[in-house]
Amino acid sequence: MDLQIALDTVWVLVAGMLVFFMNLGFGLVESGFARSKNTVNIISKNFVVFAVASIAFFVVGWGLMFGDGNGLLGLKGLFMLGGADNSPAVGDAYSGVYSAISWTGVPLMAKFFFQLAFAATAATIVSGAVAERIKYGSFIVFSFLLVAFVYPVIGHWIWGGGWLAELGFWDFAGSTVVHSTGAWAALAGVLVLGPRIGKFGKDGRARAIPGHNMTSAMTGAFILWLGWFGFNPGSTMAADPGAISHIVVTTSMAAAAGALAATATAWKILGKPDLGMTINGALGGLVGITAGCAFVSVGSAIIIGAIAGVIIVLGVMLLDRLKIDDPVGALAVHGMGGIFGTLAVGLFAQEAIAPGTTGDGLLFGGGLGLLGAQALGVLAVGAAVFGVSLALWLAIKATMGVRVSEEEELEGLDIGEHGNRAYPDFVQTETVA
Amino acid sequence: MDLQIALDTVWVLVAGMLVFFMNLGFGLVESGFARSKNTVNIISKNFVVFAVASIAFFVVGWGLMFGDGNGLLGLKGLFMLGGADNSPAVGDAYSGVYSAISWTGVPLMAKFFFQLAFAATAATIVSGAVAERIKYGSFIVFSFLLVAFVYPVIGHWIWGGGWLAELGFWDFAGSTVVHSTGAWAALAGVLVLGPRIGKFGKDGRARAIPGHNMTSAMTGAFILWLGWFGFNPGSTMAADPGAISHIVVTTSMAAAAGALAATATAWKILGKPDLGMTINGALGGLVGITAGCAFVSVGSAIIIGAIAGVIIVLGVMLLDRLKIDDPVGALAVHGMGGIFGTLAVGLFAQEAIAPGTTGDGLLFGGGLGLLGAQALGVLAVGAAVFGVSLALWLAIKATMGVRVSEEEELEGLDIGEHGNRAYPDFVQTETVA
Amino acid sequence: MDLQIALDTVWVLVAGMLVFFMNLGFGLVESGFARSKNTVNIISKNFVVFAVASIAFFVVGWGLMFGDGNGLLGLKGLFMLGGADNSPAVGDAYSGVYSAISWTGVPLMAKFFFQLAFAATAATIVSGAVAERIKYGSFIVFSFLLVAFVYPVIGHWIWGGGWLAELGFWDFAGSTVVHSTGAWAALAGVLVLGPRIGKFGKDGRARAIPGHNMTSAMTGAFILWLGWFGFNPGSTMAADPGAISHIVVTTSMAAAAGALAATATAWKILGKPDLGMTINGALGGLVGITAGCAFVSVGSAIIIGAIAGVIIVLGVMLLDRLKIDDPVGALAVHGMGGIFGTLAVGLFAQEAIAPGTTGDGLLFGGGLGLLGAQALGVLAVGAAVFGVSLALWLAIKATMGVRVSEEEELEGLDIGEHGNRAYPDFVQTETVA
Amino acid sequence: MKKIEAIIKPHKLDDVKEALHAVGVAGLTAYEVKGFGRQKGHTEIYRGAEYTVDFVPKMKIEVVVDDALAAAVEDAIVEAARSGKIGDGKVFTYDCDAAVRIRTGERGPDAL
Amino acid sequence: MKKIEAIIKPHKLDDVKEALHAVGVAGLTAYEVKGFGRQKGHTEIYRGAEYTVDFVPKMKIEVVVDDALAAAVEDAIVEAARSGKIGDGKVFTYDCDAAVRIRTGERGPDAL
Amino acid sequence: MKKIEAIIKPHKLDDVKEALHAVGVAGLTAYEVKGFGRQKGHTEIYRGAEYTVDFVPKMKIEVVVDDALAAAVEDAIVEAARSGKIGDGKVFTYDCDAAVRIRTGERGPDAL
Ligand SMILES: Nc1ncnc2c1ncn2[C@@H]1O[C@H](COP(=O)(O)OP(=O)(O)O)[C@@H](O)[C@H]1O
Ligand SMILES: Nc1ncnc2c1ncn2[C@@H]1O[C@H](COP(=O)(O)OP(=O)(O)O)[C@@H](O)[C@H]1O
Ligand SMILES: Nc1ncnc2c1ncn2[C@@H]1O[C@H](COP(=O)(O)OP(=O)(O)O)[C@@H](O)[C@H]1O
Repeated sequence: MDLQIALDTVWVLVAGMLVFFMNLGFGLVESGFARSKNTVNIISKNFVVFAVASIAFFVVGWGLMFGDGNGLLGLKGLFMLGGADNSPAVGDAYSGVYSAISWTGVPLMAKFFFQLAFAATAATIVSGAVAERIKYGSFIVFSFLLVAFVYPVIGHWIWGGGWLAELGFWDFAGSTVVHSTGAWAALAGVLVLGPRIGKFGKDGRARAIPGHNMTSAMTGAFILWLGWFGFNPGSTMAADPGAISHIVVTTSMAAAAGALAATATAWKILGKPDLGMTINGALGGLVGITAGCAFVSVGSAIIIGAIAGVIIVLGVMLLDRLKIDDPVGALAVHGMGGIFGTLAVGLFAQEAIAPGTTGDGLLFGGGLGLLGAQALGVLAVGAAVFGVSLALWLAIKATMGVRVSEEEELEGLDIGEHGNRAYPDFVQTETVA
Repeated sequence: MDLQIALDTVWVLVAGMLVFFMNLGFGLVESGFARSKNTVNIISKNFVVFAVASIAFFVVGWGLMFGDGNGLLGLKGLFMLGGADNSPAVGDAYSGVYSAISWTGVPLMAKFFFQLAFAATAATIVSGAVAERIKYGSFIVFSFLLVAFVYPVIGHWIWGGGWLAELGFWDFAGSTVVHSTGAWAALAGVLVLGPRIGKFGKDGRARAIPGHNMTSAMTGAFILWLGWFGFNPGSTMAADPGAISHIVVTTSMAAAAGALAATATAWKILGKPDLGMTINGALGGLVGITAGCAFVSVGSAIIIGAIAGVIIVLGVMLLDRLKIDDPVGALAVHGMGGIFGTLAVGLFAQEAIAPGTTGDGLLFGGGLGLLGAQALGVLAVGAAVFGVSLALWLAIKATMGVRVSEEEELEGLDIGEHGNRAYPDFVQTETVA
Repeated sequence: MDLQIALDTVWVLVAGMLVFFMNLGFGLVESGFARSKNTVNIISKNFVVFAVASIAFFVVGWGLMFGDGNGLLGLKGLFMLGGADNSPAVGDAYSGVYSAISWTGVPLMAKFFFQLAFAATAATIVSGAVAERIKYGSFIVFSFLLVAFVYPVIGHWIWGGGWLAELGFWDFAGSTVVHSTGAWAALAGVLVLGPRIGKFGKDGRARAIPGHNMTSAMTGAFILWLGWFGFNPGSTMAADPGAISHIVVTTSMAAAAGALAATATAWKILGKPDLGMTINGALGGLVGITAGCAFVSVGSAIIIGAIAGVIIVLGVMLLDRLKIDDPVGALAVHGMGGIFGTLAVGLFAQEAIAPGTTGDGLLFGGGLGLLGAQALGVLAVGAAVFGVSLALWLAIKATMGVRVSEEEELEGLDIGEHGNRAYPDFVQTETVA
Repeated sequence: MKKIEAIIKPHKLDDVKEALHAVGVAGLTAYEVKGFGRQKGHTEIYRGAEYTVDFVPKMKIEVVVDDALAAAVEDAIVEAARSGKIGDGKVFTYDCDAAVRIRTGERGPDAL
Repeated sequence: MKKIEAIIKPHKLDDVKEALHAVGVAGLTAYEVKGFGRQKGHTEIYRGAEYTVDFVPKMKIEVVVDDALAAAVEDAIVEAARSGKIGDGKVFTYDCDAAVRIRTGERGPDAL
Repeated sequence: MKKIEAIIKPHKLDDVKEALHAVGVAGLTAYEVKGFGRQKGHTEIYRGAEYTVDFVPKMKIEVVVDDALAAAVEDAIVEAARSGKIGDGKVFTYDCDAAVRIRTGERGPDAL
């Protein structure tokens, strides 16, 4: 019994460490996909965002998400993990104010650490989309608000026993809770900021602004893939051998399929196997499988990953058409990938794989019920996060400002915001604007 | 009992994740050791190869390797992990078609994930040796064939209950199964491709073509060393405390000894402690201890690692003499290191360390029997993998072509194959041709 | 029972692997903070130092540290782990010569691996402070001596049942044993070497010598943060769910607070949120919480981390004033951070958090006793390590020399010491001297 | 022939290249330089220490043209590169004695 | 004295250096430049968007020589740098008024 | 006007810049070059194979000045850049026909 707790705790902590490590993955993908003159700014954002999220989630986020309350938000034990809690007791033995997460038999601190790592991920997603033009201070403020208030409320709806969970909405590891939430918040920011100087030519067509370091991007992508082995199988929050083995394989196969499908799609459409698309495709596959990793078969996981890979390539190109400037593809990967992944549960889930959870999805004879609940969740979360984020971004814009000056943007944010350069020993050049 | 399964599963999955992470290590070492104009190509190869291997091993590789069959290959449950299997049952309780790997009490998916990570490693090894001149598409095709057919058949001989296992050939974690196999396949590719333009001067002497990023190479080397803590101790496929602790230490000490021996050898021969040799030496030590990590003492591990380190330095220089152009030293590290490591079992194994396995090696009074079996395995695997790979490479050459045009090679494969550049913001120069 | 051993072993080994991985973190932070012309030298030092430490600790370090002996040093089982030992037996069941570490029920090899990773860390700390001017060979010799003799003796005093442990000095995971020891040894080296050419202007004021790669530095910092999840919670050397969960959270929150406090301090004093300070601040928070991670509350951890973050910023600037040239901030982070962290135990410890260990610190009503013991330990270790290290450095200087020639320093150590360049394909420039 | 050298702001390179193309220039050579002049550099911070970077990144363009074209080239560059802010740069003109196209051996204006 | 500037393909640098050495040139200076001319750049792709890179990497060589050597230097460069393919580059010649060797203060041809 | 080009050791750039400032030069342009000359390169090792790097890193400085200032500039550079060791570099002087300040259109010495 005690040993079970110890083993579950080791598993949850190791998984949480891997999710923590994803911050480095995001930092490297995002900075690699941006120009060298903005590198210090981007990696500063990605480094400090975990620190900001740690404080925000500790101070009030955790309580709002997991505190006992109503269908909308947590109300008890709000501040600083301060509520009563006798974890690792579970079931009837549990007495405390964080009952929504009392199903896992690990100590409160292990729960907090694992969930903190998730909360920080949502904020990190925003970082990439708003890169190369946002003020450092403004990003920090938005991140704090996102992790303190927005993310936990959404999280409460789905993982904190809130109204979406009640309605039969399933999101195993967070295609919606984490990835779509991050992407909707990012989209609001991107619209408030506008595109980077030079992104759209005089003719209105999107121009490529090549990232400065593909080695960084590749390194980050592998680290993210590794981190997802904490993200998805860790969401069991217990060392259930069958479940975690299954989820490791669905997760990895979806990533593989996403990478290959995106590569093939890019090769076909663009004439070359564009590395940026391969990377985005793998990440798209990972985001896509996140909601359903525990509910679908390995074969379905491969199909989900492959479709996500295609969606990401088309999505990146579509956003360019729509003049929405996302330097790293975060909106396609986490937004479109997250939406598709959430809906995919409604299509591919199988009762036999995780008995007593989702039931069968549409393609396995389960009818439209599950798919409907998934779609409702996608819409509700999208509307709520986008609306609130837009309001927050506009408020920040009105008070402290959100975008750096044109001159600073041309010279690079590294000098302007930080007084640093990332690579002072190298002679540099400018490809675009 | 159940808890044992859970713990074993956590261990095997974590180890598998570490082995997965080695893909990043290889990607960084290999791209770091090559020129900046070929970086996108190399990291694309190393990124996509795990995806390709995932599909190949899922579709048929696993079945050929572990399916019940004859001494040469698996015949049951060939496709898509589709055979009967009641893992985690073991011993008499096991009923299914993958009996060769029924000794470990973890779920089938955990077995698959761990073995997949190994299979992908073999393909990754090839990537480095053929770098800077191979067509992207041709590499993908070869990798698929290697992981779908060649690797699993060799694996069956040794780990799938095949004829070499029957003969008393021991390869604990794959000096031969993984590393030599990768290296023989690479050697065939290297010979079919020929050396890079500029590698051998008009006088016929080898010219150095310095790698573009020693930071990448060092990072990759540390990641590989870390990954080997999954590779070797994970090959227990069970959380046996004595064995895994022992193997962690033999593995690490061999790497340390390899790094130091190679550094000293290079310092002596070349006059300077060449970093590339230090790195190759550490990796050589790791490859060298892979076969015997569970069978030899810590003291023997240090000796094995040191000898491997010396071999790698001499091996790299010898291949240059032989006009065999391997940009990253993969043939020396994985080929020579793998052969030596396999033979080292026949010299240094001690019955007392893993009772009931290898028995004593030659140096511990066990006579020539074990060494003979090891040598036979080395020869058989070398002949088979080299022969089949040569045929595959020649077939690819005849159909889709294998080497990029001279013009493309001079300009760099990044533009030609991918239309990308790895570092567009930096002013670059060419050291060699 | 057996399962407990297996689980503890898995935990200790995984934690040890994370600590091993910190070598990469140090390598990247240190090389990123130095100039490109010295990159090969720095990463060579950081790569080879783990190998050197492995041999040194195996040959005699382990025995000196954990062998039964007197209050000053171990005397039994000195060489090559060669003493009697029936681990994983604990308590009365233990019989052997390494009784000081017989409280943890894992195999001897697991103990060795974990402790080796710690020992190597101390040497790695030195590497950064002496960078950009030290001879490669001299650094190797010093590292060997440090890990073979100096570190283990200090370790014996505190973790080997020596006189400081007797006096009630507490250092859970090594703020003093590892970090301060490394920093004092580094300080002696820095003083013997003198500052880099160009560090102090004709007016005597410190000049900035910007590091060449902030991407490396950020990557290294995240890897170190991850590694600390092995360093601190792993120091339980048992999978105690409550303790390890608590320690993961105190560790991470201190790092977060350190990063934020340092960023804010730099922003206030310097006018810009200097990334180098953010990174040093996070590391300072980690070093600061290392001694007390198991003994203080999460709230206290945040305060400790924040204070450490401020100390690091002021410390870096103070050392510049004192004309002590430490290219990477190691003296501030590990020295000042380590001292503060050790003293913080005397202030913030709470009996309730780890009953039966430290008792309450000054701020929790425990009086001055604990603080006094901590202060005594800080002084004793500082005096001993600094004194002995100074003697060793001077001896090395007198025999093989310690600093490269002025010409070599100007050209860069990469060519001079290694005959290599880190980035030959890039056009480079010099910011300073 | 004349050689015209211009030092311009880096992000003006594309505009200048197009302007030159428009007046009939068939080839040019460009490279990154560091400029020191009225436009001041900036102060950077590095781990607590400030330092001044006096040089600002500039792009240098070189184009050799027939005497007849020289004035038009000068004007085209000045117009395309001007932002009106300090640091816009300079155009310098020199005599060029001889030109050879390596590929064909053509000499003089034909080589351009 | 004459200053001879050549823009060549980067991988020809070694050959040109050796050819110059052979005709008696004791020193030269080289650097990376971007060339625009008849040799077209290429199209790159980046995350779905295409863009044209008009400039191709070239190496520029500068060598100041005694008038008497100028013609030989020109010829040596042309010969060593020629591949016959478009983009082989140009050689330009200018007058040089004065030269000083910093180390010794020697002036004129002696400084070279 | 005169154009003065100097090839110097990279770490002398700051000293030269200050010396030029002292004699009244308001602007200059600098860039990284590779030099080949009496100062030999060095041998490098890479994974077991040796190779010679013939070129050594140098900094090149260009400054256009009024004829009257040319001699002073030459001297200032020579003095500031001299270490007395081989490879200190060269100073070359050329005629410059015309100069324009892009921002204002000023021409001749006023443009400098
Ligand atoms: N006398 C000069 N010789 C060579 N280059 C010069 C000279 N003066 C200025 N420059 C170059 O022109 C650039 C712009 O000059 P600057 O004085 O900053 O502004 P402006 O062009 O508006 O007068 C400088 O950065 C430098 O590269
Ligand atoms: N008028 C010019 N002035 C300066 N550089 C030129 C000029 N024309 C060409 N160049 C340089 O010469 C290189 C080669 O010229 P290009 O027209 O491509 O081919 P080719 O040398 O075969 O005629 C160009 O890339 C450019 O760097
Ligand atoms: N004839 C030349 N033309 C152009 N640059 C030259 C010439 N001779 C030398 N240089 C440059 O001057 C630098 C220094 O010359 P070098 O012969 O090494 O030493 P020194 O300046 O002491 O005579 C060389 O590296 C090269 O860049």
